[in-house]
Amino acid sequence: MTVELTLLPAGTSADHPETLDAYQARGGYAAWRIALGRGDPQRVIDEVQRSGLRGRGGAGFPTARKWSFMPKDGHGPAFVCCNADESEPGTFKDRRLLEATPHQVLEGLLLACYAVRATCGYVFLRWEYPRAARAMQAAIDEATQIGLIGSDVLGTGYSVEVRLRKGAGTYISGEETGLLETTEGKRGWPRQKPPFPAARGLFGMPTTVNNVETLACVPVIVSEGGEAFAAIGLPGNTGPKLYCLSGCVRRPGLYEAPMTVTLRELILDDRFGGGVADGRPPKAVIPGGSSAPVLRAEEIDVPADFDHLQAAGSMLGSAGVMVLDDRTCMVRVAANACGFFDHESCGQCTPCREGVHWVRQILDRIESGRGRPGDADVAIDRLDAIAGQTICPFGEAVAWGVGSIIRKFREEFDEHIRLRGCPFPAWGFRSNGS
Amino acid sequence: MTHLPGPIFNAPGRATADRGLPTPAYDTPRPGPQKEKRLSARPTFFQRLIVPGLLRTWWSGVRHIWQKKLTVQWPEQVREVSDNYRGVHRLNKDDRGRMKCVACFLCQTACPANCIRIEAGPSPWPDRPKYAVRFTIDELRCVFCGMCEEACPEDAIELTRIYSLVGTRRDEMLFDKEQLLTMYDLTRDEKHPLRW
Amino acid sequence: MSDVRLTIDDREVVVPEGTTILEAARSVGIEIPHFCYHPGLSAPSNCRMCLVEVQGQDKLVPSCATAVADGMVVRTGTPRVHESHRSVMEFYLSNHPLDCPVCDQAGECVLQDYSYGWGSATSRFEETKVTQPVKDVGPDIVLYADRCIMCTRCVRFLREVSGTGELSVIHRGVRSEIHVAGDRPVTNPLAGNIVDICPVGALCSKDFLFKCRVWWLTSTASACPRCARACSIRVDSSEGRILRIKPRENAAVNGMWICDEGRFAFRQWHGAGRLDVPLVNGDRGFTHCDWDEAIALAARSLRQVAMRYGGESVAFIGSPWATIEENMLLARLFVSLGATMGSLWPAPAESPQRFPGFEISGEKAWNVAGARRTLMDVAGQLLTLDRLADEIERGRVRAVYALGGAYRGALVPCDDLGLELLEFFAIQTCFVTDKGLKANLILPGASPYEKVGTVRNERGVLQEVNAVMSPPGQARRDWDILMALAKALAATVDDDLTRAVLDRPAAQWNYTRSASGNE
Amino acid sequence: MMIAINLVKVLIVFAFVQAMAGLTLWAERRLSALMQDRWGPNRLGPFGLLQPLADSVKLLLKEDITPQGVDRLLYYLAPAMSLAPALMTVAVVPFGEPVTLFGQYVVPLQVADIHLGILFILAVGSLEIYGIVFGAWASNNKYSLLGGVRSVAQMLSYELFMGGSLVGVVMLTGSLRLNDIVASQQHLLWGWLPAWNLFRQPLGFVVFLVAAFAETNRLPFDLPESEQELVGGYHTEYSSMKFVMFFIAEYAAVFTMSALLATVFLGGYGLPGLSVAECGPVWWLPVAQAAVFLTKTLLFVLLFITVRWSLSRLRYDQLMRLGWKVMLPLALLNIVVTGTLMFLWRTTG
Repeated sequence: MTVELTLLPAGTSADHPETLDAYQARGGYAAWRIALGRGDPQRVIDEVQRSGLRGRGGAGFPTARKWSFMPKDGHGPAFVCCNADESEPGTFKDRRLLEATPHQVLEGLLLACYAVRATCGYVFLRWEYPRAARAMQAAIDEATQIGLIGSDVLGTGYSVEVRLRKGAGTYISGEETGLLETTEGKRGWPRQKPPFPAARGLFGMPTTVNNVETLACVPVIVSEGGEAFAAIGLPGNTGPKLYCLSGCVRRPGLYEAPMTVTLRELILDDRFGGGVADGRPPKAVIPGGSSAPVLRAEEIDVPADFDHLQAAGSMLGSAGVMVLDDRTCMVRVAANACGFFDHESCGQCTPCREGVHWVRQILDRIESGRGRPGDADVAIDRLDAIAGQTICPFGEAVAWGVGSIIRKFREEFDEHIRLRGCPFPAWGFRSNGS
Repeated sequence: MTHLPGPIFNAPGRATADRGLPTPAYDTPRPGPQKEKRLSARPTFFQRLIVPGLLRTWWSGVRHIWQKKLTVQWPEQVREVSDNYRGVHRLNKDDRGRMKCVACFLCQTACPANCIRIEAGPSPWPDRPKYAVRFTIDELRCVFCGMCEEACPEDAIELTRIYSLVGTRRDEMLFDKEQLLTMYDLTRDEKHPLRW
Repeated sequence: MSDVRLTIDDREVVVPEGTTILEAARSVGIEIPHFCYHPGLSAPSNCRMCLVEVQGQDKLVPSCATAVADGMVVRTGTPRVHESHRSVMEFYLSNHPLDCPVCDQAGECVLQDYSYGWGSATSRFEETKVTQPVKDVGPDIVLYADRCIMCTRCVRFLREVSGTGELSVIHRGVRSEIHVAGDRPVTNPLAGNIVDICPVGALCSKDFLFKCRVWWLTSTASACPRCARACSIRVDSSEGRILRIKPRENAAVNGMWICDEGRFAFRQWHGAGRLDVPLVNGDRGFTHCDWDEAIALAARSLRQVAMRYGGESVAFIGSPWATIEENMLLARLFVSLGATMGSLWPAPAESPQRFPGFEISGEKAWNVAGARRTLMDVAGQLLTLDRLADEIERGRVRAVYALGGAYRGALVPCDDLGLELLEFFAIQTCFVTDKGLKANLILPGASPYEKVGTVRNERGVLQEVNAVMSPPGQARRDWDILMALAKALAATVDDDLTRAVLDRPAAQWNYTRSASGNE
Repeated sequence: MMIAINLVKVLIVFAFVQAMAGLTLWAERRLSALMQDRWGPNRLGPFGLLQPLADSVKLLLKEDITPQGVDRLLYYLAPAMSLAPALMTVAVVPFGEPVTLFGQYVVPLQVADIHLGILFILAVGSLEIYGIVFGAWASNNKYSLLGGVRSVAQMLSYELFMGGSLVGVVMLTGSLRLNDIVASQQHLLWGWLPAWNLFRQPLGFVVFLVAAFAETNRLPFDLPESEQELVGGYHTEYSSMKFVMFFIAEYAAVFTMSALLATVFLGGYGLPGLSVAECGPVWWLPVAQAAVFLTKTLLFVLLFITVRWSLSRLRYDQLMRLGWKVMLPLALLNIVVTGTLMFLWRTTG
């Protein structure tokens, strides 16, 4: 019996975390046993290599390649971190995985640990996911109890332990190096790269950081074989993918689909979103969480995969697809997103710390009717000045996410400034108080 | 205007006129017929006599005895100074009556005569960290150049139009903070339209 | 470590492997602007000011955190780099209060300097500035959080050098703030250094606050007299008053830091209570006298004792607060009189304090090593004070002449010396207290900040010290007093010695047969 | 009684001359101011007349500084030696016809009626140079010394033709006595022109006037104290009372020289028709004559002052050239012409 090639197996739900028994009943930990049984970590990497699995956290970096960066002859400790700090607005796929199928994630983590010869796996969970934390902790405990985790696992001589860390609720802890800092117990401030985590990561040791969904895919790949995984979707964008559909859509929620699905299908198809709410026409779609550049309605006939979205000027990111209908004020959206980023900027690098706050104030001013001609240009200029200047990709996230809204819906910004208020009745017409 | 020949003689006001600047009042030629005068290198016989020349020179001085006098008979007559006259300093107050000065020492730094001396201290008001505990200007040393005014980032020091500055002892002319603030009260309504 | 060859701004640079681009550029005189980088601390590269262009990299790289690589081609002056500087400066200045007029850092402020280079005279920032409070972070340090640029040098210093970690960053983003827990103020003995390394006027010394604008300070290079480490310092004074002391970088002595004891050591000698007239002990107790009388009295008394009991009955005591030259002159002068017994006041001893990145010596005087070695070299032997006391008791020593110069509260320990048995005791010192001295003659000497000379620290490093000011009142430099005494005694003082002292720098002077620099 | 009357006369004349010196000083200050479009001292007393008094008080109260290294005797003597000749010269100047007091004493209105009056004036006037030279030498100051040296050279040069210019007058009068000289100018020429020497000796007048300016060290011949070059010339090192004496000496000299000019060239106290011979011994005559004398004198004082504030100083070489190459020949020419004319006059009747 094998695990189904899906991340949302039937019978699992977020309300009841899958128990060890239930997981094993549907073929859980088979992959773990297989991998250990083969006795060669490189074969895990090879299998993942064949599957074409790309990181689901946002960047879409090939997982096998990431693992191969880890030193093969490491003597000291090495770590794998499971990045469960799912903070991107519009994204909730990891939460479902952690809450419903914690063992699958855990098994993926164990396999990753084995593949990179890590001595310890860390699950870094955001503080806002208490249910997931409980489920994950229970899963770790159960697995430890039956000897799937611990020293000399299943008599293979491989020792591994898994620890759960809870963050304090910052967006930036979801960034690879910020996560490492937080896991170490420090302030969640990203580190300058290089050195990359594979060389010097957690506690200064070689470390690999993988997304929850990525890890959840690994057991399937190992047990079913990489080819089976690669058969789903197109080459380069293989495997099942979880899409978080939210916003002005009739049926928001988490949907699994191969990456051949287009954004329009995701929104309009009855299997997924079922159309824009209230039958309105869509105005814009943000395909990958608020840091992904926005797409106008006419640009959404594009497969929701890594490469096509990049070609369309956006990115898959965390696959948090947010749908905005024609009643939505894009200035408001930009101001809201920027407000989020301003709140979550860690404050370490100057451009991001000062710039995001600056742009946020400009956008708030425009939205509340106190905008001046030229404000949008200053905002774009400042956003461009942030991109590429910061330690972590947060700067780019702001610049791309917010910047694309201003660029693509510039006429709305100019309209706000001209009218000295917001013309969208949904938000009420607010003038500058005169 | 008649241009006098020769390289030595330059018609008054010519340089400025050539540059297109307005001719200063004192250079304005007297009304009346302008006779072209020639000065040859060799003096004429008449000039060689000297005595008539001497008499003319003497007369040119004597003539002034009954001409209009320029002296202003202070204090009976008070001279009207221009709006941007630079006289005694004042330390400005803000609208709450507090000294504007934040003791940045820029006036002291800018002062070419070294006549300003400030001692700074923590301010008693919450809106600024620092203020001048002592502020002394040696009006005797001051050259009234106005650099302090230029340097001040707070518009806290200004030169008033008061020019009758007298005292009988040197230490009277060391104006302290209170005196300088009093100068502000005395000249509160004055405007300096030309300086800002 | 092997050397790496790279090109910075078309200049070939060879530096050891592991050097950062910023340091490599610095080694050839190319200054890359930076805020958060400090040579004594780790480099988080968070200020983003030091970004430079490296050929083959599409993003600008932080030069403070990027190690050089062979064949690397770095450009620090391209339009793109300048644009980056300009952009970062605009970000910095957007929320900065721009209160340079009232900021103590103005004039030595890095932010100010860089805004001349890359700042703009006008601002596009029309929003509300984030305002932050003024915080009392320690007994001598105040934080103007508004001016902070979040370079975190202070935080890193307290974690990496003093190891105390009192400061940390709280809040996020633009509201980030350097913070100190109320019950754990910055009190560690190295705290003052965070004021020095703060590139802007955020951390200010309360002692120096509002005292003087920095452009009126005169800086004098000297050494710290407070302990035997004799840290290299820069004494900033104005109108003859010491206003602050800052460390000078000297890898052989103190690295980049000094301790707060040394930073405020000038208070120990400054102010009221300094002895500023010669005092002679007569029938009516101590009375003022003028210098000619004082020197004549000393010369007469010393000659009398030497004639009556022989030159060896005159002893001298050197001082660890005096310079090498002064101790040497003392010893030579008395050896030439026939003296054979010399001693050295001990420096007050405390236990040394060790920190992860610094160490404070327990011997509380700067020239202990130098004085001891000099006196030994000249006199051949050096008695302990106890031995000297024995000799006095046995009547073999009848007159003692001593250098002093100790700071307030560390008077020379002459209580057990049996001074009442002596026929003549004179001392050059800075302070007299009632407990004080049973001396016949007390001559007002100079504090360490008023001297010129050389000191040798506990590690054997010779350092030149320079006078910041003149001694108060009639007090004189100890060297001058000894020279006057030598003249009155008609003693010949070695020409080499005087010349050596007069010819600066003394640190290069091979002053004894065994001087060998670092031991 | 005669002695008493003479003593009173001496006192009155000397006091008057000194008062006039003060007045001259005031006039100089006012006139100079007016010529420069200023008002001058006008605060103290009517028209600021008390200003010289206040100045004297101020100067008297000032510290009397004696610089180091001065030749004390000469240093102290010099101001007095400068003032005395100026006062002495005026002794021979008559300011009216003799009056008869108390019916018995015939009193000449003149301190001393010397037969060689002109010679006396020239001789005593020359003594003034000693005050200047002594002061200059004694001051131990190079500027002072330079001033002194210039002064000597200037005096030597100008004394010569000053005397020469008066020879014509003496030839006409046939006497060196000033009373005679005045008396000889009391008639009218051709019935309408006063027979003043100004008209009879125009060349002599001009030459004497020039010499007079030089003798009093006034502009345009004030080389001895030319401020721009020599600080203050011979009196650079003098202060307080001693400076006052130099100061008074200068103005006394101006007044005296004016009196002399008035006497010798402007008919002195006389006006045509204003004499005992024509009016009889009326009481107001001496007063009127004194007033006439004073008026003429003051005219010259005004000339001295206005010249100072309108003409510029000669260069030293120009001064010398003027003295030796212009004025001296002119003076000699004057003698020759006068002599020739007199000879022709006599012979032709």
